[in-house]
Amino acid sequence: MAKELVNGCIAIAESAVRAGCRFFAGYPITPQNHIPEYFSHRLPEVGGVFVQGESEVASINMVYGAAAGGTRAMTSSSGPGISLKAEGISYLAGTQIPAVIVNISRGGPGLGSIQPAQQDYLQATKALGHGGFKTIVFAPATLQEAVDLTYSAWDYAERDRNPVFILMDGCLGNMMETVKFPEMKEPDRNSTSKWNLYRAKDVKRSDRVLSPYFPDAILEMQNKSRNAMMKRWAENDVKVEEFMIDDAEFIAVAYGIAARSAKEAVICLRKEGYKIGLIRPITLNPFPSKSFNKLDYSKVKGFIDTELAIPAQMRIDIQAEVLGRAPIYEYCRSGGILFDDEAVYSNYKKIITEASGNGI
Amino acid sequence: MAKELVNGCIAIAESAVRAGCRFFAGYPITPQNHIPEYFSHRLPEVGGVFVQGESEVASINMVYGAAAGGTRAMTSSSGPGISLKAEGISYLAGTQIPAVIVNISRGGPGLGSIQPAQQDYLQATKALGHGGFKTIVFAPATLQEAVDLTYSAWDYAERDRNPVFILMDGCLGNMMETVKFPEMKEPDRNSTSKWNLYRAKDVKRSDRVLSPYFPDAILEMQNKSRNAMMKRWAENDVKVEEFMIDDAEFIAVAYGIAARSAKEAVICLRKEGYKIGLIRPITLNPFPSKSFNKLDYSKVKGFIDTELAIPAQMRIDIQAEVLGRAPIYEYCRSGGILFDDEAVYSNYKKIITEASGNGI
Amino acid sequence: MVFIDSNLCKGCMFCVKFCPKKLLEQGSDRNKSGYYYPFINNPEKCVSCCQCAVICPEGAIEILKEGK
Amino acid sequence: MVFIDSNLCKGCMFCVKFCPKKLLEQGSDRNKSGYYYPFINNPEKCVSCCQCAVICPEGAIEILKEGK
Amino acid sequence: MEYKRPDTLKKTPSGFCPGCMHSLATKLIAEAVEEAGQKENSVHIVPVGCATLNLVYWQGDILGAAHGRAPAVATGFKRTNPDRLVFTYQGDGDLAAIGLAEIIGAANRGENFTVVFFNNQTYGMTGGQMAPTTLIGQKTTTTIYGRDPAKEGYPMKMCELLSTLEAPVFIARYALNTPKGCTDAKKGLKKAFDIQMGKGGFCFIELLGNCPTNWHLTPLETLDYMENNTVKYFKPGIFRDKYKDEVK
Amino acid sequence: MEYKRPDTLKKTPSGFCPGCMHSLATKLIAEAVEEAGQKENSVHIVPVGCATLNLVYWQGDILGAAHGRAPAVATGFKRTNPDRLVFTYQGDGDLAAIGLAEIIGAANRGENFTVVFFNNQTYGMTGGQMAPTTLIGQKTTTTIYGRDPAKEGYPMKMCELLSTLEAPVFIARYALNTPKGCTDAKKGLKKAFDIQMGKGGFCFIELLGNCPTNWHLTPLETLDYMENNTVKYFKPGIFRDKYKDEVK
Amino acid sequence: MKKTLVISGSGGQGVMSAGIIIAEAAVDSGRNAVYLPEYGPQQRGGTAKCTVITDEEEIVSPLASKCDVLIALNSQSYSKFKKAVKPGGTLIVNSSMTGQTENIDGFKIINVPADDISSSLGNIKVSNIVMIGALLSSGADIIGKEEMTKTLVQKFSSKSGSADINLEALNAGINYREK
Amino acid sequence: MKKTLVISGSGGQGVMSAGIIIAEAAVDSGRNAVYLPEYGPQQRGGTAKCTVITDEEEIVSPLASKCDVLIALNSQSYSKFKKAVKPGGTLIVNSSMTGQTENIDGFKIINVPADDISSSLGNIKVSNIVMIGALLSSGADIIGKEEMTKTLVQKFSSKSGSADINLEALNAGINYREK
Ligand SMILES: Cc1ncc(C[n+]2csc(CCOP(=O)(O)OP(=O)(O)O)c2C)c(N)n1
Ligand SMILES: Cc1ncc(C[n+]2csc(CCOP(=O)(O)OP(=O)(O)O)c2C)c(N)n1
Ligand code: SF4
Ligand code: SF4
Ligand code: SF4
Ligand code: SF4
Ligand code: SF4
Ligand code: SF4
Ligand SMILES: [Mg+2]
Ligand SMILES: [Mg+2]
Repeated sequence: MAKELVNGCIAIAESAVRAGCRFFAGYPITPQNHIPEYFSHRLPEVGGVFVQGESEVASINMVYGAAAGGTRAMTSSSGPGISLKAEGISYLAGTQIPAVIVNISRGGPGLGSIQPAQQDYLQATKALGHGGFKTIVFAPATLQEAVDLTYSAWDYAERDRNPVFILMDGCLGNMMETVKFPEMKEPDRNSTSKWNLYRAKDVKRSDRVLSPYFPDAILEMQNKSRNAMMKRWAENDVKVEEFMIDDAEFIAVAYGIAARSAKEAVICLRKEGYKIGLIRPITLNPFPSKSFNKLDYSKVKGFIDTELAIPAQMRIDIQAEVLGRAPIYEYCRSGGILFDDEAVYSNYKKIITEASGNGI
Repeated sequence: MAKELVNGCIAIAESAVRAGCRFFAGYPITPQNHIPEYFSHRLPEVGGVFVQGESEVASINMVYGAAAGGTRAMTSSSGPGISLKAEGISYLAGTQIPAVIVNISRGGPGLGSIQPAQQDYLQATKALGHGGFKTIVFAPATLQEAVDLTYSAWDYAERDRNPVFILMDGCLGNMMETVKFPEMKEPDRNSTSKWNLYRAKDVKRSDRVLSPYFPDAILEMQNKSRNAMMKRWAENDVKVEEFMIDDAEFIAVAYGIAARSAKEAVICLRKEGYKIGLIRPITLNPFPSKSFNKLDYSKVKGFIDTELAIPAQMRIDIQAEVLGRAPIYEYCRSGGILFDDEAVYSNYKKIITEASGNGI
Repeated sequence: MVFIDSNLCKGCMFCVKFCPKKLLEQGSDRNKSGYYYPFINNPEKCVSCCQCAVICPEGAIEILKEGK
Repeated sequence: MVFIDSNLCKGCMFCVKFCPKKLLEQGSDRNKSGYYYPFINNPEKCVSCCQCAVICPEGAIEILKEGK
Repeated sequence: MEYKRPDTLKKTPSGFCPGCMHSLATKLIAEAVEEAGQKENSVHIVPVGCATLNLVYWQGDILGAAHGRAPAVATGFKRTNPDRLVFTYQGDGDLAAIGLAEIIGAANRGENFTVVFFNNQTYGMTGGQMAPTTLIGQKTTTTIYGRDPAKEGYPMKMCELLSTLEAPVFIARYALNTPKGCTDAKKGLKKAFDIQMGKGGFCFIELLGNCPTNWHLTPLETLDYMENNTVKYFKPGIFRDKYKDEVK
Repeated sequence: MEYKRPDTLKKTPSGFCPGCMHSLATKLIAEAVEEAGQKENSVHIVPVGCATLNLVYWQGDILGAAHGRAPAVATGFKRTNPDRLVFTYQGDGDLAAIGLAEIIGAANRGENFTVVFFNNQTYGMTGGQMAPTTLIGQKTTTTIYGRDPAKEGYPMKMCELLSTLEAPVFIARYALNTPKGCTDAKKGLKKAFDIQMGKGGFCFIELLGNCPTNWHLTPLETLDYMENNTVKYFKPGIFRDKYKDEVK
Repeated sequence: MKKTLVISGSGGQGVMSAGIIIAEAAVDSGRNAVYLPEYGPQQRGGTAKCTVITDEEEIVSPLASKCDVLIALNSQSYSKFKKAVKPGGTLIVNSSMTGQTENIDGFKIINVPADDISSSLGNIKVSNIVMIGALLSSGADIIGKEEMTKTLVQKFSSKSGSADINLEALNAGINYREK
Repeated sequence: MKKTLVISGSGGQGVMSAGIIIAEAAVDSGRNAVYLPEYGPQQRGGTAKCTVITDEEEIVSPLASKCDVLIALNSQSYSKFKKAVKPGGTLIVNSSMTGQTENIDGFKIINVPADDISSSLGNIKVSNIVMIGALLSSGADIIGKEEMTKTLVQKFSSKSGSADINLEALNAGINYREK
C-alpha cells in the first residue's frame, strides 16, 4: 500500500479501524478533534458505531459497555477530558475489560493551554485513576509509529484484559507525515469469548457476570495478578529506541515529539565529536529498565531528561533506574511551548560542557 | 479541652470547622460518609454552608467556586469519587485556588471494595489529575494527627495557592480514638484578599480575573513557579516520624494505618534484639528524602516497604531515595484486607532472617 | 396450593397483609437466616388469587395448581 | 449622532441591514484588524432609533444626543 | 391462577434487607423478561447502589456499571449488540443525581434500551443520605431536620422531566406498595421489553419503592408511608406512550 | 434615544469572530448588569467555550469554570457570597451536554443566581462539532451528512426541560438575530438580575445565537438562517415567570 | 495493659453500639481506647463485627490479631471468631441464639441467654447491654462495673426512661449466673 | 536536502491549506514531508502559521528553529517571523497587505501582490495559491513546478471548474515578476 500524508489523529483513527476497532465514543476537545471527527464518518462505512457522548465521562463508559461485548472500542481526549475519564478507566481495569484510550496531550494543569505539551506523563504512567492499576502506555514519536502501535494496541489489551493507553502530544496529533497503513483486520469477537458478553447465535445462554465489585480476598488476588502482569510487561513488552548509547558519555532520555528534537541534537553533537546517545522509551510503561541497566556506568557521565513538561516528570523513572550512578540533568519546556531543535542542541552542549568542566 | 472519642471522619470534619472551613460540598461514598453527614448539620451551626452535590464532579467545582471567594472550603470522597474530582483538582491547581480534599481510601481499582486499603498512593502523590501539578499530601496515622494536619491544611493551601490533599484509609476513617480538638479559628477572607473574589464592603471594585486558561508563555512561567514551590516543600515542609532508625539495619517504611502495625512490629522485634526501625512519612508529598539520605548505608541491610497496596506503590519513592544502596523488601496486603499485627511482625522477622541469612 | 419456601423468606409480612382471605400469619419459628416466616391457616380456603405471591419481595411464595 | 468606533468594528454589517433609514453602508477602508467598517450617509437623516447600535455585536456604535 | 418464581433469580435469598422492594422490583423484572421470551437474551446492567447486589442474585448475563453511568454503558453495549434485550436497573441517587447527564443523554438520543428506575427516595447503600427524590421534610443523614426546599430544592420527578424530550417512546411510573401496583408494573416492564425487541425506542419505567433500613421503618410501616407520602408526590401513571395502540 | 457602549466591556475588539453573537450577548449582559445597578457588584462566571474569551474582554470580577461546571462553581460562590450578583454565561455544548447534571442540579435546588445560556447549535470553540442543540439535518464536523435523529436524537430544548422543575422562578428564551430580540433579551436579563438581588430564585435566560465560522455562513447569512431554522425550532418566549406581577 | 475485645453478631443486634459504649467507658475512666468497626456492602444480614482495644499506654496499633475476649451474639459469629481468642481468653456467648456451647480447653466460656433476658425485660434490643453486663462480671479485666454504669447513666440520661432499661439490662447481665 | 518553509497569515487566508498542498506535492513526488500547523484558542483573528519540511532523507525532527523560506500573507506575520529565516533565505511577501517591503541584507525578498492578483482572477481566496506559484519560481528549492501542478490538478479535479482557478492562480504566481 502506498504511503499517505495524514495527520496524527487520523493516523491513529484509521489504524484503529484497520485493527478492527468498531466502536468509538468521544467528546470534542482540542487538540484531538480530528479523531472523533474522522471516526464519525469512517466507522459507519465499516459497520461500526460512532457515538458523540454527552461528556468524556459518558464516552468512556460507552466504551466500557461496547468493549464488555467484545467489540474493539476506543476513546480519545486531552488533559481535562482524560481526568474525567479517570474513574471509567479504573473501571475498565477493575472489571478487566480491554479497550484503548488515547490522550493527545496539551498544556496544563486546569484548562491550561490547548497547545502541545507532555504534562501528563505521571498521570499516564502512574495513576490514570484510583486503585493502583496501571496500563501499558505507548508513546509514539512518529506517525508511522502511531499507526503501528495503535494497530497492535488491542492485541495487548485483550491478552491482558486491561486497557492500553496511547500518549501522544498535540504536536504529533496535528502534524502531517507520511505513513503506510497496515491491512484491514476483521473484527473477531469470538477471540475474547471466554469472558465477553457477546453471544454468537449458536450459544444458548452464558450467565456471564462482569462485575467491578469484589469481596476483599478476591480483590487482593486480582491485585496480585495485576502485579504479576506488570512484571510480565517489564520482561516482555518493553519497546525502546536506543540510539548511539554504546559508547555514550551523555544520554538524552526523551519520548514522543521531544525525542525527535533530542535525536536531531544527538546527531548534530555526534558530528562534532560529542559522545552522546539517546534512550527513547516507546513504552513509557513498562519503562525500559534494561536500557539503563546494561550501560557501563564507569563511562556514563550524565543523563539529560528532555521533556515538554515542567516540572520534569519522567525523571523519577530515570532516577529509579539510574540509581545514583550518574547525575541527571534536565532540559524542559512546557505550557504549550515546543522545543526548537537548535535550543535543544545548544542546551545539551552547555550541559555537557559544564558537566565535563566540573570533572564529573 | 478534654479528649473526645470520635471517629476519623468526624476528627477531620470538626477540625476543619475549627480551622475556619465554612464550605463543604460532597457526595456520599463509603467509607467517608460521616464527613458529609457531620458537616451537614455542623456547618450551619457556625454560619457555614453545606451542599450535597449532585455528584463528585459538581462538588469539587462547588468547592472551587466557594474557595475562589476566599472561603476555606473542603470536599471529601473515596476511590471512584476522587477520580471524578481529578479535573476539578487540576483546575484548583491551575487557577491557583487553595482548598482541601480528603480521600478516605478503599480497595480498588474500579468499584473495588469498600473496605480500607492504600491503593491510591500514586494517584495522591503523582497525579491527582492531568497537567503535572502536585499537592502537599498529608497521611495521618492517628486521629490526633488527622486533627492536627487538617487544622493546618488551609494554612499551607493559602500560602501556596494550591490545594492540599489528605490521604487516610477507611480504617482510620471509621475507627474511634481519643483526640483533643484545637481552638476555633475565625474565618478571615481578608488574609487571601490579594487574589480572592471576595469583596469586603468598603472595597468598591476589583476587576479580578481568576482564569484557568493561560497563553503558553505564562503557563510555562506558572509551571516553573510550581516547580519552585515543590522544591520549597521538599526543603521546608517535610513531616516524618523516624522511629529507632539510628542504629537500624532494617527499616520499615509505612504510612497511615499500615505504619501503626509496622511500629508495633518494630517494638516487638526490638525487644527481641532485632535492629529494626521505622520511617513513617507524614507528608507523602514532599517525601522525607532526608530521612533516607542521612542513614549510614554501611549498616543498613534493607528496607521493608509495608503497604496496604498491591502492587506496592510507595516503592518507587523509596527506590528513588535509597538509590540501590540497600535492597527493598515488601510486605503488602490489599483489596480491603487489613494487616494483622502478628502477621506483620512475623513477616518482618522472616524477611530479616532470610536477608541476613543471605549475608546481605 | 400455596408453597412458602421458608428459607427464602425475610419476614416482611407483606403476604400476611395482602391476603384477602387473611389466611397467612407470622410463625414463631426462625429460618436459617434468623427470620420469622409466615405459614398458612386453612389452606383449603385459599382462592389462589396470588396476591401474596405477587407482593412477596423474595419470590418465596409460589401458587401452584393442585397436584403439581 | 451616530458614532462608529471603526477599530472596534468587525465588518458584520448587521448595522447596515437593520438601519430602517438605510443610512449605513459598508466602506472600502479597512481598520487596524483588517475589517471593512461601515460609514453613515446623510447623518442628519438619522432618527436615533438605535437599531444599529443595539444589534452591533461589538458595541462599536454609539448614539449620543447632539453636543455630547 | 398460578404463580411461579422466575428462574432468572437464583434460588437463594437476595442480598437486600428484609422488606426491601429492590427484591420485589428485581423479581418483577425477571418475570417480565421471561414473559417477553427474553430469558436467555437479556443483558442486565446494574448500577452502583443496593441494586449492585443483583450481581450475585440475577441469573443471566449481567454487567456492572460505574455509579450513574449505566445508560452510557448500555448505549455502548446495545449499539454493538442490537439483537440483545438490554436494560439498566438504577437507583435514584444513581440516576437522578450523579447520572443525570447520562440518563438525559441516552433518553434524548432515543437509545433502544430500557431503563428501570428504582426510586426509594434515599441513598440506600451508603446509609441513607438525601437523594434527589427525597421528599420535602423527610429526614436523612444529611438532612437531619428534614429536606428543606429552600436549601435542597424539590424532589425530582424524572418521568415528568424526561417527558419533555422528543425521543422516548414509553415513560411510566408504578408504585410497588400493593399487589396491584406490582402487577401493573410488570405489565409496563413487559411492554417496554416488547417495544425494545420490536418497534424500538427508549422506554423508561419508574418503580416507587422503599428502604426500610434507612427510613427506619418496619417493612409494613413502609407500605403506609408510601401510600401517604411517596405516591402522593410521585403520581403513578403513563407519561408517554407512543405505541399505545400497537404494543400492549 | 441614546445608546452608550457599556463600561463593563473593555474598549478593545472582543476575541469573537466577526458577526458572532457571543459579542452581542456579552454586550447585552453588560448593559443589563449596569442597568440593574450592579456594575461593581457582579461576578461573571465563564465556562469553557468561545465564551472563555470573555476572560480578557469583560471588565469586572470574573471567574473561569471547568467545562460544563459553571452552575456548580456559581453555587459555591454565591452561597458564600449571597450579596453579590452572580451569573454564568454558558454555551450549548457546555450547558446542555457535559454540564447537564450541573445545570439541572442547580436549577432544581433553586440556587439564587442567573444562568445565561448562549445557544448557537454547535461547539464553536472546538471547530464545529454537533451540539445537543444542533438542528435536525444540520451538518457539522461530526455529522457530515446532517444530524440524524435516529442516531443522534433531537435538539434539546433546555427551557422546556427546566420548566418541569419546581424551583426556577424565571425561564425565558430570546433570539438575537433582530434588534427587537436583543432589546427583549436585555429586558429579560435585567429582570433576572433584579430578581436575584430582590426576591431571589433561579433564573434562566436562553439566547439564541449563531456561529458564522462553523456554520460556514457570512454574518448576514446567519441572520436569515436563524429566522428560518433556529427560531422555528426553539420558540422564543417566557416559560416561567413566578414574579410576573412583582418584578418587571 | 492492652486488652482486646471483639464483639460480633448479625446486623441489627447492636454490635457496634455495644463496642462504642465500652470504648467510651474506658475513655471516661481515663484510659486510651480504640474502637474499630468492620463494615460490608449489605446494610442488613451478614456478620457485624467490631474490636475495642483499651490500654493505659498509647495504643500503637489497633490491628490486633487476637483478642482477649469475644462477645458472640449469634452462632455464625461464634464459630467465625472463636479461633481469634488468645489462649486463656474469654468467650461470652448469647446462648439464646447458639444454644449452650461446649467447653474448650484453655478458654473460659460463658453462656448468657441474652435474648431471653432482654425479652423478659421487655426489649430484645438490649441484648447487647446484657452481654456487656456479663463481660463486667466475667473476670476479664476490660472495663469496671462502676465505670460502665457511670457511662451508661450519662449516655442515656437524656432520653427519659431508657436509662432504666439499659441499666436493668446491664445489671441483669452482671448478675446472671450460669446454672 | 532538508528544506523548511514557514507560511503565515491571518485566519481565513488559507495558510494551512497552502502548507498541506505543498507537503502533498512533495510526498507525491517521492520525498518525505512534514506539515506542522500551529493553532490558538480563537477561530478567527490572530496569526495562523504552519511549517512544512521536505527532505529526501527521513525527517528526524519537525521542530526546526529556522526556516529556509517564509511566505508571509500579511504584515503581522511578516514582522513576527522574518527573524526566523536563515541567513540567505527567501521571504515571499503578500505585498497587497504589507506594501512593498524593504530589502534586508543577506536575504532574498520577493514581493507579490497576491490579493490583487487573486482578486483580478475573481477569487481573493486563492491568494495562497498565488504565493505558492511565487515560491515555485523563487529559486528556493522546496518544490518543483511540475510536481506542484500535478498535485493541484489531482486535488481539484473532482470539483469541476475549481482546478482552473487554482491552476490559474498558481501560474499567475509563477509568472509574476516584480517590477
Ligand atoms: C462515583 C461514586 N460515587 C459514590 C459512590 C458511593 N455510592 C454507592 S451506592 C450510592 C448511592 C446509592 O443510592 P441509590 O442510587 O439511590 O441506590 P439505592 O442504594 O438507594 O438503591 C453511592 C452514592 C460510588 N460507588 N461511586
Ligand atoms: C472537560 C472538557 N471537555 C472538552 C473541552 C473542549 N471544549 C472546549 S470548548 C468546548 C465546547 C464549546 O461549545 P459550546 O459550549 O457550545 O460553546 P461555543 O464555543 O459554541 O460558544 C469544548 C468541548 C474542554 N475544554 N474540557
Ligand atoms: S393466593 Fe390469595 S388467598 Fe391464597 S394465600 Fe395467597 S393471598 Fe391468600
Ligand atoms: S412476603 Fe415473602 S418474604 Fe415477606 S413474609 Fe411473606 S413469604 Fe416472607
Ligand atoms: S440610529 Fe437608527 S436611523 Fe440612525 S443610523 Fe442607527 S439605525 Fe439608522
Ligand atoms: S454592526 Fe458593528 S461590528 Fe458589525 S459592521 Fe456594524 S459597526 Fe461593525
Ligand atoms: S439499604 Fe435500603 S435500599 Fe438498600 S437493601 Fe436495605 S432496605 Fe433496600
Ligand atoms: S467559533 Fe463560532 S461561536 Fe466561536 S467566536 Fe467564532 S463564530 Fe463565535
Ligand atoms: Mg435510592
Ligand atoms: Mg455552542
